[in-house]
Amino acid sequence: MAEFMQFLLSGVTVGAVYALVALGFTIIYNASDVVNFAQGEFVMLGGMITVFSYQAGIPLPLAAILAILVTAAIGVALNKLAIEPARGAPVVSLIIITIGASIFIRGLTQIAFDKQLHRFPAFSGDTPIAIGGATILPQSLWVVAGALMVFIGLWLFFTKTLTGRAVLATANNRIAAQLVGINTRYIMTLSFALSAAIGALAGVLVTPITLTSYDVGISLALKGFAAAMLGGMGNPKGALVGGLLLGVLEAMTAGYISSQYKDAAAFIVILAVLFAMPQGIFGRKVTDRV
Amino acid sequence: MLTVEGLRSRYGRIEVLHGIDLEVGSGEIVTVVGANGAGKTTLLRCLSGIQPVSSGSIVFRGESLNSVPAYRRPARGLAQSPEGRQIFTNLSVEENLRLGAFLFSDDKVERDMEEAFVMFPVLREKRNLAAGGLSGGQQQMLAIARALMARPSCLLLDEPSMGLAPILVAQIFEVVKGLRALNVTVLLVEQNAFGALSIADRGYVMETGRITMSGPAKDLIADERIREAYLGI
Amino acid sequence: MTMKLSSKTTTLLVLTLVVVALPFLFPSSYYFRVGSLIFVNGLAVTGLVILTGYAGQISLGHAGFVGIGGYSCALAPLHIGLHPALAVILGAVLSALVAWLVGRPILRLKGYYLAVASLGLGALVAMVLANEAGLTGGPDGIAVADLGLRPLLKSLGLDMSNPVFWYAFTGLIMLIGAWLALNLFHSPTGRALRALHGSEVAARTVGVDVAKYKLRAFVISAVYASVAGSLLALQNKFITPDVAGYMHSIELVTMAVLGGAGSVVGAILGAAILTTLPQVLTVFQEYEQLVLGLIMMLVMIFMRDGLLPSLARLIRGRGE
Amino acid sequence: DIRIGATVSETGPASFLGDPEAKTLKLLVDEINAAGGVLGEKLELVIYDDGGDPNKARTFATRLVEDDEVTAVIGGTTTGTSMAIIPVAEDAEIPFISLAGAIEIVDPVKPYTFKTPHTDRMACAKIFDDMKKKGFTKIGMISGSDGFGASMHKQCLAIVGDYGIEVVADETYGPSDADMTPQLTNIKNTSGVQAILNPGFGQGPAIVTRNYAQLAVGLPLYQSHGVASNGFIDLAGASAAEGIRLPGTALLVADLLPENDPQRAVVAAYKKSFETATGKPVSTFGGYAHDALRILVDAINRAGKADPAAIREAIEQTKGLVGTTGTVTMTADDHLGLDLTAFRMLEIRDGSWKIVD
Amino acid sequence: MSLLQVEGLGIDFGGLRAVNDVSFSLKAGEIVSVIGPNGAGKTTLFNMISGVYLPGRGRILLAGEDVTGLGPHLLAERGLSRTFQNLQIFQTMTVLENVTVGHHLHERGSILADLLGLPGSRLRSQASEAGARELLKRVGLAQAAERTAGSLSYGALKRLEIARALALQPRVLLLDEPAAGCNAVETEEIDHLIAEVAAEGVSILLVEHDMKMVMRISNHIVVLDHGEKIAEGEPAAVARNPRVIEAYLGAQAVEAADVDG
Ligand SMILES: Nc1ncnc2c1ncn2[C@@H]1O[C@H](COP(=O)(O)OP(=O)(O)OP(=O)(O)O)[C@@H](O)[C@H]1O
Ligand SMILES: Nc1ncnc2c1ncn2[C@@H]1O[C@H](COP(=O)(O)OP(=O)(O)OP(=O)(O)O)[C@@H](O)[C@H]1O
Ligand SMILES: [Mg+2]
Ligand SMILES: [Mg+2]
Repeated sequence: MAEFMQFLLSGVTVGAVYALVALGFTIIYNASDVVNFAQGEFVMLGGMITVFSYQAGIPLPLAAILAILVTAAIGVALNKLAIEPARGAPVVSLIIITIGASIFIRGLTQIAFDKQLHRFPAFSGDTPIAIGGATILPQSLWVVAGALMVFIGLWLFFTKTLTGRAVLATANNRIAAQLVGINTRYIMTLSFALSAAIGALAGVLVTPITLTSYDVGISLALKGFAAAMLGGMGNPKGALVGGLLLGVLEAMTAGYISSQYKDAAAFIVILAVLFAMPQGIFGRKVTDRV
Repeated sequence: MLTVEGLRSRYGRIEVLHGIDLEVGSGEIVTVVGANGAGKTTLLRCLSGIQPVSSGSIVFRGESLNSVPAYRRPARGLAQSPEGRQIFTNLSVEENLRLGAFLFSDDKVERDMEEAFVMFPVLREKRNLAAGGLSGGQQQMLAIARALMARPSCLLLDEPSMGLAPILVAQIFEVVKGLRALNVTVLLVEQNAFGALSIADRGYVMETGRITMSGPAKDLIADERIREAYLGI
Repeated sequence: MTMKLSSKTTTLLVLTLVVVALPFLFPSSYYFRVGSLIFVNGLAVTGLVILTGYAGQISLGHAGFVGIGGYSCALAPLHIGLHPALAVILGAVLSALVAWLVGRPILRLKGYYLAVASLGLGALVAMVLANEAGLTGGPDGIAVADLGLRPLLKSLGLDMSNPVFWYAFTGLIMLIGAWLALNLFHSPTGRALRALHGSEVAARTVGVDVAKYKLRAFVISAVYASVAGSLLALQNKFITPDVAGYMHSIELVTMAVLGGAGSVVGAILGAAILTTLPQVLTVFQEYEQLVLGLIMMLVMIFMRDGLLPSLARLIRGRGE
Repeated sequence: DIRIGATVSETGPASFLGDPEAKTLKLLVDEINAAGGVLGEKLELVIYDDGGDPNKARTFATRLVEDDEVTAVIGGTTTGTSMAIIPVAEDAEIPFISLAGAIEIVDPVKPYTFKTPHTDRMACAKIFDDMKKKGFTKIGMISGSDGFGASMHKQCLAIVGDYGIEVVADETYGPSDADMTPQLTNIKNTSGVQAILNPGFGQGPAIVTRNYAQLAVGLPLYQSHGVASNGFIDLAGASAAEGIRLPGTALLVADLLPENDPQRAVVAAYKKSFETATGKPVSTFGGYAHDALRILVDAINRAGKADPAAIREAIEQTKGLVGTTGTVTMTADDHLGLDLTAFRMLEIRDGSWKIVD
Repeated sequence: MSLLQVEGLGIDFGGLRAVNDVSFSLKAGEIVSVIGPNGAGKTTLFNMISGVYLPGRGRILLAGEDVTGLGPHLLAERGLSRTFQNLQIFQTMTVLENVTVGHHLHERGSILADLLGLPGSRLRSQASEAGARELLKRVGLAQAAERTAGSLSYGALKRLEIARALALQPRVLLLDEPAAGCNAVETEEIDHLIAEVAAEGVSILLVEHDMKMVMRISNHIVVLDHGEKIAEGEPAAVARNPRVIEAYLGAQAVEAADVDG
């Protein structure tokens, strides 16, 4: 039982990390149908900028806020300098731009900072909290709380605000969006800023657990992407559930079956779920009448 | 109200509008008729700003629209019900209508929506369904209703009667006629030339990117050439 | 009137000419090595053109088939004593089989869902290759037997250095691959693939068995990737599970899109650029990644449909 | 000029290793040139970043040999890249000194291939020696699934029986995993486990160490030489890392070496120049590159000419060369030239390293 | 014997009975029109008959064979072809290729022949292309053959779809609002085309809101409302049916039709 509890807590910890990354994908995806492959880099930047500001003597909370703001600005720059000039390009081309951007940001980070691993102290210390015979680090609770908060925020944004609906409209039909008076460029800029900020927040929250370095973005983005697709791309609920599910799945496989094939098990489950639900768990089925 | 002079537009390297001159007075209903591929849709797209203009000018209420981006034009009073309907298929019918009134956040939005539902009762039935699931004609109604939600002073309609049942076609033309009373200017592109000319004040005939004829709607309906080429009479 | 060559023949002639003429510009045999890498990647990406460019199905797991092809050449001679040349065929058959088995369910998915499923498929292959160390040598890789074709040619009086031989050999295979893909484009099958790309419903209503044709494209592209993997392994005489990893898959897709998805020559151009770029960018030293990312972005911003279609448009525009 | 080539993984998953290697090579070449070069000629270093990709490594090796026409090649940060370079070097008959751990690189011996790091097997031996001394007979292993972890895992399993030790729990984790508590829970719950060994590099071992503290496993924890750098203690946290043992090189404990230790002067000098030049702490991996270049320069000096065949001959006769990893003495059938004495068993106490053997 | 027979066909979307208990039949060379208000279920009916949707209830018989639940490509093989209300064009292919694809069933050979570019494959392509050019001429798009389909105007695309559907050489042709986006003169051209095709023995099932056209060319009319069949019969009789007038035609339209009739 304690064993199961430990696997579960481990899964939730890791799953919350995936969920945070997956949530970051939703806004840009919802605004443009583009899966931003540089999302992992936003997470990395959040961690790295905090690390280096903190090392430079800035108090940790301030360093974190700085990191989020700078990353959001980088997100805006990415949109203004690379996505917007390519307006009208096919979605695949935009995806390649984001891949190029991720390589670029990685290259920049390794020069601006370094290639070492880093971390900064956990927000509430490292004393494990015991739950049902198992333990969890306080920082994991921060990550879980962060994921929940971002989820609620996004959910409200997309269902309750007109701007949120304008974001959806922009991806659904950009021309029609302009025809009703939506400034689609502004929507894109906003989306990149928010996505980048969410990514950076993820980076700030997870770095004490996962550590950070200039190249952690790739694997985080990959897992986040898989989680988002498992849950249903574009739906905040999907991102949250997909992330947690993936995390728990990996932990249970590692615990009960084989740690060597835990990633394999995760992918097999993703495949199985998609075969049964081709739109992911919460993805909406697009109705296209003929 | 709306003055177009020497308007040229191209897709890639192929020019499809070769200098269009056109005028729509305040509160007027003006219709453009023409064969498939004449460039009617392209003209409307230029007016609403989603199609680049290569030369010529568009003046709306005394101001040039040439450098006004598409998304600013609704705020100036220009709304379009586009060809192919272009509704937000993933959003609900109600969300589509609300987005039509994207620029407004007052109580009138609710009243406008109510009016739209009165005009097209099906939309009320389907208000919470994804617009992509609507039938073709229902989508067309939604596109028109959405354009009206923007409280336009000038409405651009691209084949509004397409795909609508006869009973509704008649209704649409009534609605357009009714707009005159509200002092809304209408530029109407229609394949149902007879219907369109019957309610319009003036009309233009377009052939392969040029205006070849224009005049009061009554005269055009009576014109032998037009009867033969467009009305099939 | 002058005889008008079909665009397919012209394309093939130009490609062949480039492959044959380039060596005259090579100052050292290192360039042959780079050339053969371009050809190997070009071959794999040509397969992707059939799947993605023609049929519109995204795969982020194609490196998995590269891995299957490569490891067949490493393992079959080692464990069952198969001749490496036959191992290439075994790999191709194996890849085709895997593609055929998993293709149907996977290809029911669309867009990003297909992308993630194929990514999972590729990842599974890479994981097996890395984890089953006893069989595959594990993450550090395994040596690959010699193809033995060069000694054979030598005994026939044709003595080529290693890089030159591989340049010629991979070049030939890539040309054959390009020829097949170009044939396909204007054939009934090619049209059916492009049709289902445009509209699945419409394709079905004109009688295209969409599931079957998608599967065909998937299997064919898997064979392309597999052969490319075999050639890579045989040439390097060494292989690691990295060739099956998703980074490699993404690289292949990037090549296809960069050059202009949908066009064989574009894909080969894309392969040429992404293969040479790291070699050229070494002058930037630690700024290499930075510049690589920048170039990728710039190409896609200014040539949104990919290099080749954009260049073609530019040239045609001049012509007028 | 004497041109030497290098291809290392400055970026990619092994950049943790390759980065200090590249920095070291550049630094040392500058130092040597400042001091007058070799045989009166300047050393010219041509260095490429293969990103850890064996395919690229092979291409760069070809380029070094065919295009840049170097007289020797250093590099291959990982076993995979090294194995890809070997055929090129052997074909072209250019001496090649690898910086990777696997024993396959020099066993069987290939005429032109050498390497500087201890083999993984030696690291295992050193650890099992220590475990045996402490009387452990049943251990659990948790290994990284990357090349480094997998290779060491394999080597350790191959020799563990010789020490009367049994691996009763065997777990792995991926290179970018964020939580290893399930694996550690399983090891902890395996009956009879007396100690845990964690071969790996990068963030994995740091996370394992933190999870190990979180779960209060309470068994002795052994790490590998893959984490032998000061950064590790910071990443894992001094309190979590307390009591960890691992086989390290002299470099890590330069200040603690006895006055009469033959390596003391060498490691102190390297540490000083690396740390002043880069502002980063030295790592074992940079030390591998240091030794490779020293061996090469020593061989060129002895050969008296920059001729590949002559250099190869000379490298094979390296005798008593003091490097950061140990004292190197090569022979025709030993292209590594190190023995177990080069490793020192270190323990983390109060946030710093102590020599315990 | 009827070529196409629909028996008690129905389907639900969520709680909505989009089509319910619809039966009718279609003889060779006959033109049957399905009319009804927007949302009556006409397109949905087409989707079921052509295999795009799986019917929830009822049977479809094609030349006596029960084809309920068969996929569109299998129905195509049995001689059923259609156009779409919401255009389904192969946007990036040329106009000619769009129609050539319509010949797919007649040009199937081994994929190996296609890969190797064997003469057989080329000959099949050439035959299809020749056929396609003929059809383009018939719908008045011969000039646009080499253009990218995506660059055509709406009305032209509608005609392109008809040409593509004809390329199958169908026995039964389903046309969903073929004249939408065409003016009166263009509509008449389509009229003639349909009549011509029917005269060749092809059965045509037509959905169209242009009453002039429907009245002119239909042999038989089926009227749907809210998914149910509310009337059926000769054009003239249907046009006078009060239920039809109330639900669909409206008083004015009847007058107009009478005037022209
Ligand atoms: N996206 C496009 N690319 C290239 N050419 C186009 C494009 N859209 C339209 N055209 C061409 O521009 C011309 C005008 O088309 P437009 O759609 O404006 O005609 P229209 O008068 O609206 O016709 P319809 O009555 O059929 O809707 C046509 O020749 C058409 O082929
Ligand atoms: N996929 C779907 N999901 C939800 N509702 C649907 C779907 N398809 C059709 N419907 C509903 O079924 C009803 C019938 O639609 P259908 O498209 O068949 O009408 P139609 O008779 O073709 O109308 P129109 O003349 O406007 O084209 C409509 O109310 C529509 O909203
Ligand atoms: Mg139009
Ligand atoms: Mg319909």
